[in-house]
Amino acid sequence: MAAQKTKTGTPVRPNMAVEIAGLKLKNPVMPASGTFGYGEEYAPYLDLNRLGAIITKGLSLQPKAGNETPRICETVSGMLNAIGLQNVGIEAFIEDKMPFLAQYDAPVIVNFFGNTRDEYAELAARLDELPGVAALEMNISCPNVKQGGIVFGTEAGAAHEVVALVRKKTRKPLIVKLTPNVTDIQVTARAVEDAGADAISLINTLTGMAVDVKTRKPRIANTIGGLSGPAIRPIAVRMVHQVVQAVKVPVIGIGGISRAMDALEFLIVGARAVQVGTANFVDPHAMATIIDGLEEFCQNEGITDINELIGTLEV
Amino acid sequence: MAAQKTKTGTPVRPNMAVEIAGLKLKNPVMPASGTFGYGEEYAPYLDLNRLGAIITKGLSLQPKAGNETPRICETVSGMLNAIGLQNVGIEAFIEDKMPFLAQYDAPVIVNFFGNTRDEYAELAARLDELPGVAALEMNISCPNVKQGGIVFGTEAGAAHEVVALVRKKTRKPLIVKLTPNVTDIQVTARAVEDAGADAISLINTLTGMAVDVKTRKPRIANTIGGLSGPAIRPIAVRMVHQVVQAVKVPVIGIGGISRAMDALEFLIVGARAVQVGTANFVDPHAMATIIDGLEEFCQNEGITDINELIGTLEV
Amino acid sequence: MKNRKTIILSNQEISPGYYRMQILAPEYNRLAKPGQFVMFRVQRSLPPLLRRPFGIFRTGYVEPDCDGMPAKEFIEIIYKVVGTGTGIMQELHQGDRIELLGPLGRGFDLGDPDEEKILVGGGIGLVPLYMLAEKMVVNSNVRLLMGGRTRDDIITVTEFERLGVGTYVSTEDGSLGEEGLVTQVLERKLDKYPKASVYACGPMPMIDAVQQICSQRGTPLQVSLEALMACGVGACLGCVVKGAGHSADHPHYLCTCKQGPVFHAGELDWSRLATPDAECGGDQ
Amino acid sequence: MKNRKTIILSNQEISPGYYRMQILAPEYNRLAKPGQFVMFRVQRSLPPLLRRPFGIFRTGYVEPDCDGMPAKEFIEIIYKVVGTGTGIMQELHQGDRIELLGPLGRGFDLGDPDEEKILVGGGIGLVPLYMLAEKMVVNSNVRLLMGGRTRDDIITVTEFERLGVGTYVSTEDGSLGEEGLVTQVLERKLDKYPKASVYACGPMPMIDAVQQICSQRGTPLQVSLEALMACGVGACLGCVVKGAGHSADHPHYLCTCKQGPVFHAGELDWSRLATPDAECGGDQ
Ligand SMILES: Cc1cc2nc3c(=O)[nH]c(=O)nc-3n(C[C@H](O)[C@H](O)[C@H](O)COP(=O)(O)OP(=O)(O)OC[C@H]3O[C@@H](n4cnc5c(N)ncnc54)[C@H](O)[C@@H]3O)c2cc1C
Ligand SMILES: Cc1cc2nc3c(=O)[nH]c(=O)nc-3n(C[C@H](O)[C@H](O)[C@H](O)COP(=O)(O)OP(=O)(O)OC[C@H]3O[C@@H](n4cnc5c(N)ncnc54)[C@H](O)[C@@H]3O)c2cc1C
Ligand SMILES: Cc1cc2nc3c(=O)[nH]c(=O)nc-3n(C[C@H](O)[C@H](O)[C@H](O)COP(=O)(O)O)c2cc1C
Ligand SMILES: Cc1cc2nc3c(=O)[nH]c(=O)nc-3n(C[C@H](O)[C@H](O)[C@H](O)COP(=O)(O)O)c2cc1C
Ligand code: FES
Ligand code: FES
Repeated sequence: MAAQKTKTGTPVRPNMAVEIAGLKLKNPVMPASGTFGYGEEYAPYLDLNRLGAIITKGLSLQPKAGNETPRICETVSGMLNAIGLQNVGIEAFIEDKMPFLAQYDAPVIVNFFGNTRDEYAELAARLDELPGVAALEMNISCPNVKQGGIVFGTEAGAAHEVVALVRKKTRKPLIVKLTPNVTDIQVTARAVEDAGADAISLINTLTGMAVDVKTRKPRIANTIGGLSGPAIRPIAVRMVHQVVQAVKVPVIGIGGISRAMDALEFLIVGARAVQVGTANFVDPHAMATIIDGLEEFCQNEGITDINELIGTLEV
Repeated sequence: MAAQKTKTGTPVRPNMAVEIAGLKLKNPVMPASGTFGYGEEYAPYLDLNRLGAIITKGLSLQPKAGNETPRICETVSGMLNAIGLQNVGIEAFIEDKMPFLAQYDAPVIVNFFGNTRDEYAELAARLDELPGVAALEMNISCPNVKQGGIVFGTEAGAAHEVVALVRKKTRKPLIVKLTPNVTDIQVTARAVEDAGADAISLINTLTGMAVDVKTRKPRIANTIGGLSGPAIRPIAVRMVHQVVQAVKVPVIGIGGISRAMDALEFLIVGARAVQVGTANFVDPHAMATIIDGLEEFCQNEGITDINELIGTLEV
Repeated sequence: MKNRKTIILSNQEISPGYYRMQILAPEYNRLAKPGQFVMFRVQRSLPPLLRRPFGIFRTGYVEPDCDGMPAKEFIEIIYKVVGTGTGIMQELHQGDRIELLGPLGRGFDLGDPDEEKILVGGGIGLVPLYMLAEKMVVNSNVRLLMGGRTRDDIITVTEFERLGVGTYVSTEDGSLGEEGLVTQVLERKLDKYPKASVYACGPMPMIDAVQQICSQRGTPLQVSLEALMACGVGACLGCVVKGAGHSADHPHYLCTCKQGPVFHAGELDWSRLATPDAECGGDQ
Repeated sequence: MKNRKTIILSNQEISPGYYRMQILAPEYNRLAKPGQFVMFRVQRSLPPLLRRPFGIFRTGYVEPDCDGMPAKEFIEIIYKVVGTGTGIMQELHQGDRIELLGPLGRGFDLGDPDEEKILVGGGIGLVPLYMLAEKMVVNSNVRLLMGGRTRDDIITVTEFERLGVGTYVSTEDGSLGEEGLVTQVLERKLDKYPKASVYACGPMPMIDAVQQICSQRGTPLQVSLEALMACGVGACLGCVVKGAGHSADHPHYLCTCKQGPVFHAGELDWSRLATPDAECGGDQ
């Protein structure tokens, strides 16, 4: 297919805007939580106004110390991390981080978590009040300390309950971020949709481990960490494909996206938007390059609106 | 640590033999099912007698056609496959493949599967009679066609039942091979141990998917395939680590092993042996190189028996 | 059939996007048969993970570095840059270390001497025909019909001419030789030499068209096929094609790597009917 | 602070296992401060996935290729081959394309002019001290105590001498300079110059020992630390060290990449107490 041309012969710029749960994004590309700090860290390298949205590091009520070091290690085409969700806590976030983010017109999505249902609920209520917060992304890959440490997101019942509770506390768009460490991702996806999620994002990291054979110690202090990066992309694409078929709410694809081509895989299987994680570390300019690449792809394929591309997988 | 020396100063060759459920292996390295054909394909490149054991392509009662093509594609540091368990069936296996394998002194382990409990049981009974078969490896990553296609290995109850049934049909060492596509690998591991498995091998492939963004089609005909290769190793190491802690039976580690260093990670977390899959495609000599590398590592570290290394993770 | 660690002797662009690589390869002069291939591994760097298959264009000798030393045997491959692997290959230099598994697969059946031979090559599909022509010209009339999209896709034709092969070039855009498809030329040649045997390699639509022409006329045909390959030795079953008589109940698959890549047309199921099969885990 | 696509000007082994690489780097002469680092990306090949951090050894200019063109600014890094990334780096050549993020982090505090300055470098830890010495020699007495396991680990000492720095070499095996640890030399020098400030970079056990010596004597100390890094810009929180006053209840972590890599000794929690924390998913 030839690109659409205006009368003067220059290609029409395709519409890149997408909408997720009432949230208008100028394009479908945003950072994945925890890989972009609070935005300011990457501001010297990337015009944050170019992003579809800004997603911040996972936030909790209280500041959180995080894990012992080493916290990261590289694996084949991926990395393990066990940061331990170190973060400044809601108060310092409001005071120190929000003013910076308020300068940009990209909507700010706050990723948050708790270790009990009440913590989730309380934090959601706090975030709901903040005018600078456009939407919430709820990380349910956390152990429920009141239930023997079982991760909320690995048990559909627990996931439903905590999402339903949070839903009552906020009218802002609520994105629930799923953990991939489950037997059937469609089951958790349906549970959180049913509990009132406005959108679903996935995948969070896959649990993994690496050993230093010389010292015979795990290569990260926490023994087990979260695997991210290009290595996990096929698993992420599969899960997004499955979730798109299981739910009606929009889906945001995450996992190993480094190039426009990678983002396209997710859009084609039906993701309405994508998040870029580990690739930011490799190339601080990655998201801008991906946005440009998506636009170029649309032009080359004669697509005038990127929404036309979404969910066009031919099986 | 300095290598142990004999009086003449030459290093003592370490003991490399390990035992799994009564099966003596001259070393802990064997091929992963489906990546080594029936042994004969690699005989021109590798002395099969060097291997700890030979594991054959997944076998069913009847010959199986397998899936449409394309059946494979490369992903970042991995590959997807959906061969569809194409195999010659038990009769042709006995007639055409067994005589070749009988020439070698490496024990032959037959990997097998079924689509119903009865198929598993019948095939196990047939294999039990064959003197050339040293042990059975049971692949439970197959859909149970009588139960809505739910994969046996993803449901602890179903896994327990089918393993218990097979257990009754054979007194040969029974290795049960687990699928990693589950929430809690310890649960399935305990279920199959409880049902009578003599050993557990893992991981089978992770389900994944890749899309050709130009044609908008899945890159393999079956849409979803199994991800293998170096990319999955951190997930495999983590799961083997968890299973070793959950069961008493010996564990065989599989997943992304290409080098001695990789095999060592699995041994250190507690695997008694390892299987090498995708790496055979990359280098038909890979297993010999890994065996040599393990021996060299033991010598350099002053380890006189590789069993001393197993399970020495320091957490 | 061996896996050799070896080095590159040269690697040059011979037409836009097409490269010719000479690789040190002892014993290949004796072992390699026309139509066979090698699995090529770019060492050290991980992408690509898997080896890539390439037809053997020809084998030969280079002068020894010093009198009294044996001459060095090499093979040549010709490749088109299409993706990750070939993208990396084009940047390799003389002396770079690589690995070569081969020669692999079943080559061409040379057919009866004195028979007319028509070789049909589409683009890069010409590669396995050179050694075939080399052997055939000794006792047969050999014609090469060479097709491509543009003149850039027409490679090494003069080398075939030097062997004494009659060459006929056609391009889709008419930029070299006759304008049109190579199959048009084939029909004319078969009109003229109805007893000829045909040997074809090229893109699948071309192979398909050639098969139809030959089956209508009862012309003996051998084709060299491509498939995605992981192992190259018959172990992974990734590269299968359906054999004649294939059905879901009586599956008859042939490995392109082991039973091929060259097949007699009659061995294959040209209808390529779909036989969807229950998915099953492990290999999935 | 920019990410630049640039090229390598030279890459040479200067001692067994140690390489010195010159990289085209506009603006670094103005921007780079002693003690800062760059995140280095080997392009094209995927392993390593992440960038690798390297201290800036020095900045400089090369002659322009042609009269009338501006001189080219470069930086030099010196690296020791220890693993995947540095293994690939040693094979890079002049003209190879790479990417450079930097200059990053907080550099050294130059201290008061006229004060005695003692720099302590262990092995490759000497790298960030060169630019520091360059700046300091202008108005202070600067001594470099340089330690290593063997003579192979003692690099670029003559270059420090050329700056006018007094150099004192010690090796553990006595193969060059004094036999023993660099900390022995440090104690002697501090006996002699009790008012000196110390600037140290090297392996952690050395840094630890230096800190103990300095804290006993009340000697001002700045250290340059290493940590595993993913982003280099303060975003991933992978590279943290515990700050002074850190406790589980009042966590006080500092990013080595952003608040470091150079710290005043007093900023850090030298007890390095463990603060195990509930694991939590997402970042795990
Ligand atoms: C027996 C055989 C002989 C061959 N001989 C030659 C030859 O002489 N010269 C030559 O240029 N090419 C030849 N090919 C094709 C060659 O193997 C592929 O072009 C090459 O593997 C592409 O690798 P890549 O990493 O550059 O492409 P990728 O990045 O892997 O893929 C790019 C494109 O190439 C296709 N492709 C990838 N692998 C193969 C494959 N194994 N077979 C066919 N298509 C593939 C993909 O589907 C995709 O469309 C042969 C293939 C076979 C099976
Ligand atoms: C601020 C800073 C400045 C540095 N400056 C220099 C320098 O000037 N010259 C130099 O040779 N090295 C320097 N290093 C260390 C250098 O970054 C590592 O040696 C390098 O990243 C190893 O990469 P690799 O892929 O070869 O090793 P890998 O294969 O990744 O690992 C091999 C070994 O190196 C260790 N290692 C890996 N990454 C790091 C890291 N980021 N920091 C410390 N150790 C690591 C691993 O734990 C492992 O033991 C610096 C590190 C930091 C944080
Ligand atoms: C260092 C690091 C920190 C992360 N922190 C968080 C977090 O705080 N909250 C969260 O929901 N996900 C977190 N993630 C997961 C990512 O948002 C993302 O889901 C995952 O990395 C997969 O995407 P990628 O392959 O593009 O990195 C983190 C990932 C990394 C690598
Ligand atoms: C082409 C291919 C075919 C496979 N066939 C089987 C099979 O028949 N039975 C089985 O249990 N596992 C099968 N597997 C899974 C492997 O045995 C192994 O568990 C998996 O590939 C992970 O190991 P690796 O990363 O070393 O390849 C297959 C894997 C591949 C790549
Ligand atoms: S490529 Fe593996 S069987 Fe042909
Ligand atoms: S390396 Fe990422 S925060 Fe320092």
